[in-house]
Amino acid sequence: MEILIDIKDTITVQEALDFIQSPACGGEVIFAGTVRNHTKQRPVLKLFYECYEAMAISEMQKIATQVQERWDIQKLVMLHAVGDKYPGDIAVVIAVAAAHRGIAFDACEYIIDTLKETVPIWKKEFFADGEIA
Amino acid sequence: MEILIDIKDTITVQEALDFIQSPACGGEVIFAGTVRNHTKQRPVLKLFYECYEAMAISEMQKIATQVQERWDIQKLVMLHAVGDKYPGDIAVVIAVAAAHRGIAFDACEYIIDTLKETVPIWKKEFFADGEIA
Amino acid sequence: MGILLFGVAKDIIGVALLEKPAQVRDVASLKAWLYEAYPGLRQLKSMMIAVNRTYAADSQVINEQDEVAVIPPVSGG
Amino acid sequence: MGILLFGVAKDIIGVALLEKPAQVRDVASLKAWLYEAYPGLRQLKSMMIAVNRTYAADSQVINEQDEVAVIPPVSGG
Repeated sequence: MEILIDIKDTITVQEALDFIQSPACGGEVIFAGTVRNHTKQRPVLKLFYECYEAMAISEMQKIATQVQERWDIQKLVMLHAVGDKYPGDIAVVIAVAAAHRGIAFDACEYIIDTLKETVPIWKKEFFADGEIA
Repeated sequence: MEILIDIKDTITVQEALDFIQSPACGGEVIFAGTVRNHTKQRPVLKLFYECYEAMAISEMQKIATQVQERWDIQKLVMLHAVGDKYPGDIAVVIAVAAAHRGIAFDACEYIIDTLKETVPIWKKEFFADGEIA
Repeated sequence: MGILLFGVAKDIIGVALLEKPAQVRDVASLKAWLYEAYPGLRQLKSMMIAVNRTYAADSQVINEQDEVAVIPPVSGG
Repeated sequence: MGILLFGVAKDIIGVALLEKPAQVRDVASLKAWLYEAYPGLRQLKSMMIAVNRTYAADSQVINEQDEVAVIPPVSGG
């Protein structure tokens, strides 16, 4: 399995696609998490993502290892953005390529669910009403 | 729900992304089906996709209606390529945007599974050994 | 009225459009006639008939102005 | 040795790096000392400790050269 893991200011779906597309794989599943302009109906101005980078990379590698043990996946991408992010910006991209689409869906959903539980990244929400949470 | 359905010679993931990305949605799930360079270990030279276009568009619209009745999806894209397609080329793209990622995964997988069962599109495989199936 | 043929059904019959015999009045009699006239169709895993771009049950009546198509197993995606 | 602070834990304590008291020898005693010294941390839904970039159990010993971090509930993605 080929793996691309990165944490940086700006991430794109295209770089994930470029990494996973291969004539050997039939099914590619991509998840893109975008900054929403509201949280529970409250308008959001921006998010700020902070990261314990060395540990975050290590936890992302652990997820990749779990995926490799569990599913027959050929390529896997995990990208996370940090810093100020505005509505419409991409915060996270997960991409998986496999010969069969069912496992690509399962693996992609497992990765984003697990990343949100274990990877030490924190977001702060800046609301339009001035509150920060 | 905004819907983009198209059948044409060449499709890209980018046009699907351009359609679904919106600051109102937090989760986007994309499936891309690519032509593989082998089928059950036999090398494949190319595929040829044929389509009963008027009925295919109608069946794709039926799938969109089912999705709309079942899940709270904001945007939905179904693209299918026709004609000669070579290994690595994209044959199908499904993209879904929703406020919550779980339903985006469920809807995207439902759409590609159903498309493969009901939409009148046929592929012919041209193998490296000269056989056509 | 013509009957549209696609995919492997077109390959088996050798043409993309067939004339519908006058005695064929519904989907069941169309299928029976097709299997009789083109025995190669019996090797298909399934053969659906679409009437006016919709999958049709065996009981569905076929009128002269209907758009009728033979749908072998689909394989898109 | 310093203790790294992140997210809301950093906001509550007001600094990004804390000195570890000499009497703190394992994860359990680190947590007890943090809750005592910074009662605001008790409002966190969870507070994990990472030792050398790995989530650590309460029983884990902390050595002087270890990299130790306070991990409030994560919220990436």
